[in-house]
Amino acid sequence: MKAAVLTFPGSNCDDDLLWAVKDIAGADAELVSAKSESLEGFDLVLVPGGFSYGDYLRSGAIAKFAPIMTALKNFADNGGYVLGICNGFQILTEAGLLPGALQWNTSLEFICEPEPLKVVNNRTAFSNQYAQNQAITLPIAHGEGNYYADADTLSEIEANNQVVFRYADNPNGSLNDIAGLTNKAGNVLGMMPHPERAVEALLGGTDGLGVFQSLIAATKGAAHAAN
Amino acid sequence: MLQTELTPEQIRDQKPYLQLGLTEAEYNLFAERLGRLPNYTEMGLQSGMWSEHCSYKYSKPILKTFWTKNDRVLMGPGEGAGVIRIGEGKAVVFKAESHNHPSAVEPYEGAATGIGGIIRDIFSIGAKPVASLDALAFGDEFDAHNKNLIDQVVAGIGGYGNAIGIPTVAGEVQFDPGYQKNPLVNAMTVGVMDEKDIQKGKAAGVGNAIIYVGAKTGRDGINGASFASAEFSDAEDADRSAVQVGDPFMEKLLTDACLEVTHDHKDALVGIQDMGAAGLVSSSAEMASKAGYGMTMDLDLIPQREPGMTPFEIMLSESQERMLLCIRAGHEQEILDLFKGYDLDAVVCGRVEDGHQYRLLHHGEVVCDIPVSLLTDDVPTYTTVPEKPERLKNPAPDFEPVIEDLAATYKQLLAMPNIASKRSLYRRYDAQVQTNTVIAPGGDAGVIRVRDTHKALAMTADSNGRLLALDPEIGGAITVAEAARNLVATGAEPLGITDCLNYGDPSKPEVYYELQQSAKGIVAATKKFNTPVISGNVSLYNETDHHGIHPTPMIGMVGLIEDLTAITTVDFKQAGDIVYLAGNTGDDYNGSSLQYLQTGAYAGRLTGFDLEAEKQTQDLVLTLIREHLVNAAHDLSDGGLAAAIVEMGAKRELGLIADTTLTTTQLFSETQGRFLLTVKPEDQAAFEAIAKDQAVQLGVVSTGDFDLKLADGELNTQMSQLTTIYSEALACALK
Amino acid sequence: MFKAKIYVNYKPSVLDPKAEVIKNTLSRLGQTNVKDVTVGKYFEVLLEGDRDAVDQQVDALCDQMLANVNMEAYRYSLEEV
Amino acid sequence: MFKAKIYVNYKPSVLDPKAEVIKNTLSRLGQTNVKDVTVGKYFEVLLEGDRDAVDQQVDALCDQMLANVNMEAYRYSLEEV
Ligand SMILES: Nc1ncnc2c1ncn2[C@@H]1O[C@H](COP(=O)(O)OP(=O)(O)O)[C@@H](O)[C@H]1O
Ligand SMILES: [Mg+2]
Repeated sequence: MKAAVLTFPGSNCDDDLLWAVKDIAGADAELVSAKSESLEGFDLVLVPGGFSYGDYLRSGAIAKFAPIMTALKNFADNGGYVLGICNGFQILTEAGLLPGALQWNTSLEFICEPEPLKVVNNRTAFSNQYAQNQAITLPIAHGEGNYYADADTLSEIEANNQVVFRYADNPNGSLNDIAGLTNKAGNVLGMMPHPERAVEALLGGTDGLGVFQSLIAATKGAAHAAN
Repeated sequence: MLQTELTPEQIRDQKPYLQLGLTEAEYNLFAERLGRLPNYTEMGLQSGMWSEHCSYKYSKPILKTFWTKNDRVLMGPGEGAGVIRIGEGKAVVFKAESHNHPSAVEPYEGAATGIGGIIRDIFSIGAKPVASLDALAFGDEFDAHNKNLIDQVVAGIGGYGNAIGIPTVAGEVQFDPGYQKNPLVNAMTVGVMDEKDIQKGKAAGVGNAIIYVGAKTGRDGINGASFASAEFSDAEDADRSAVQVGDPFMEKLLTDACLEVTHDHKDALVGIQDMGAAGLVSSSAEMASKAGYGMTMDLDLIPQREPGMTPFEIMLSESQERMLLCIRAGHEQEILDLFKGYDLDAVVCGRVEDGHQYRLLHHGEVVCDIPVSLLTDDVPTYTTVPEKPERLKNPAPDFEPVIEDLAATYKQLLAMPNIASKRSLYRRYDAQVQTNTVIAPGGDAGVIRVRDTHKALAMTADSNGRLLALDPEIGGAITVAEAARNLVATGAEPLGITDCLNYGDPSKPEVYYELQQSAKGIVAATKKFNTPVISGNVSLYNETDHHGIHPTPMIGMVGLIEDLTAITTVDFKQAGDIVYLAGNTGDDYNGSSLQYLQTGAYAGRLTGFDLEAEKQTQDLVLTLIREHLVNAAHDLSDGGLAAAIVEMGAKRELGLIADTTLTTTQLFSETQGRFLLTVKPEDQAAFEAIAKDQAVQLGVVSTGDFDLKLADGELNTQMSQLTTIYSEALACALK
Repeated sequence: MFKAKIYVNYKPSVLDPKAEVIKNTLSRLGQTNVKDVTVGKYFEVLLEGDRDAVDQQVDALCDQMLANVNMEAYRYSLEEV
Repeated sequence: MFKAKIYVNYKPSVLDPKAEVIKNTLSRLGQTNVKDVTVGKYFEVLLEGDRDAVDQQVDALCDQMLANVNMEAYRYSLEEV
């Protein structure tokens, strides 16, 4: 299994994500520039958090025009696993790979805190190493993490069991306490909390490791399925 | 800005330089050394370079007294930032910078560009910035203006730091009437690098290229350096054009690109420097002067955001996110291509020349032709005859507090803005990006693991203006001691310091006295703790309508942790752990939070500080932590023992059962040099064998009860009752 | 040359935190005659080309970049300059 | 009742990183006929009262809350509704 970690101009959690998936979780992974046009040879694409192009207009609004995005869409359409974290989540919604949008936190403040979450669906490629309804704590660090979708979209999301992580103590105003959700097909997940910041006990916890281990388990069976 | 430029003769007669902060004597001296009357551009360059901000004309004699070298220091003051060896071929780089005036005028952008500026100082040395700190001081009257100021300063620091991806891991926020009109916004950045990659800001070698890279030059912030060196007047609005907008996206690209140049293009790189105060002129003139060369630049080649900029404007603009490089002739294209790969504007704008003339061309004309040293070295320095301020000649009598209702006093203390948790503010900073943060804000110091080593760095920023107001010398020493105490509490050995000297108008004898005396205290303490000053910054003229701030040296200190398994945090870990108090407690209430609570002022002489005893206690605590005998440690500062206990209990809402010979008022005494430590029961014997009588047992951590038996009273409550006040008071006050 | 004046607003079904803060502040300041506040973005874009082509281009620009149509609506006008 | 339409823009000498990023992206996408982009804020405020009072109130609102006059300029129009 080989993972691509995308890096956009101005990205700043790309190295953190690479470290988590490669050095800690032990997967084969490398950085792929958003200026590249191919995802050939990868079984998993990770879209990092942080900021892209400064995010001055709206988070993720400019990143969706990066050259790599066409390849990313094809990759996802062919069933490849895609994980977007924080800004990565925002980019995936902007690009239409996930439903809804991320709006300013209701407090209008950036919030950096460890946040208690519940794993409400452990039957996905991103969460199979957690117990159903397991309580975990992952750090959040965002200003625009307030999940919004219109009423119809929201009920469809719920009916399809697309929500994977919910906040125990909603910090940002997200509808239905949504912290992370998949697309309908279940191969693309976006989440605001940062699992890559919770993979080492020295740095305060390992609750995020399960996300990477789940993906490693899921892609083992389906090696190179998405090429 | 003047539309048509004055002739040299008109400048002499009309004296426009007075508005730019130069005195008539300075202008005359410049003209005399030049051997002719300076033209308008030259006079402008002089005003920028001879400002206090660039030339340190008042502070140089003070700075000279600082202790700046020991065997670990690789580079001391004088460059963009200082460098200290940390072993395994690595070095730590750090510096602090003040952005007080810009933040007072435009809080969001002022604070944001303060962070941006200090980051450039760090990567210009070749170091990857790994953490930032912010030291803030505001007035304590929470009117609408002040609330907005606080909100916007915090938003600006986060807005820049979060976007560029450097964690903010520690800092401080103080509230005091002395800062109501002159808030302090000091920022510090820490970088890590390989020793062998250290870069300097120099432009050497005839024919080598001067390359400009980064944002285009605009009319924003023109002459900010002389602006920072002038006093505020409430009536004046004209300063407002000095606002610059930060672009952290651009800076992220610049950081990555410049680090690639310093690491992978050593053959090409001669020197690199950021454009800070007095923009292009200070960076280029300093680079030439340090290397002993001359330089010619063609201003038509400088990327400009607006048409029709004059040489004066181009040279003195303080547009952000710009760097200047000196590149060996023949390597220009390689470097231009590298920047292009990052979508950055880079141009060759000049050449290094023999001799020592600093020449600027504009539209084919020579608009400046002067010796470099006239800008950088020939600046006169000033000393004022110091005079002890009246208030220090006759200090108020020692404060003798009386506490009638301990529980009520305790709660009031915890709700004081200076004591209450600052979490609602620092939670707006990304503290974890780069995934190295071992201790985020909320501990005694921020701690960052150093990748590829077994080490970590601890860092803190402290200031104590209210104590310096009572005694600048002792207060200065205390500030250094407190910073060291904060590092030691995490298990770090202090390495060195950076500082921001925030003071009033140095031409006033009383202010100069404060500067001089506090430097004396700082020097004594830095020698005691083996922490040389490796970089710093001076911010004078923090006055509004002739009323100055407290003398406020901000001390940023960095320490080294050799063993990642011996890092200690402040929070109580488990009921049953034994709590010790290290260091003696006296009756020291002058300048204390209790005094302010009960009288509304800080007054009296400073007591309760003993540099030697402090050092001994710190050494003991460090030894105990390194022996793995301590599982929580916290230094005592504002609010004394009372505040420290609640700070330790807050995270897990664990309480304390204690029986002590201390008195009720001593619970609030602010004797320096003390720590609270917790020890697992199984480690008690080993702990006591080392600590002997230097630490006394205070009590035992409990599941939630807080029962305190004192010599003359007692307190029985739940820890949660107190931690709720501690956690929520400031957020409520600022709503 | 055309100047496009572009307005982007939250859709009415979306609660806008920025507008809420302004409304709350005004009501705290006692300005109870303020009945509603909406906050949006306003862009001006200068483009060369003929009207039809420019019109299409601006529409696509709004739809794909300047607005997030999941939560925002846009409108614009073109003016020859 | 009046509707105030309020426009807030950066002053010309101030760098606008938002507009820069949009311009650069469009040029990267080959839309070279786009000559300039400016980004501002647009507010609509509904207020009760007579025209003069409302006009004063809106001006103060802009000056003190909606615009940062250190670096932004504002303009508005009032429309009876
Ligand atoms: N502006 C700030 N930015 C980041 N952290 C802060 C800030 N202000 C306070 N903190 C954090 O809050 C905690 C308490 O601060 P302070 O009371 O100044 O500590 P101390 O008295 O030990 O120096 C520390 O962890 C400090 O780093
Ligand atoms: Mg402390």
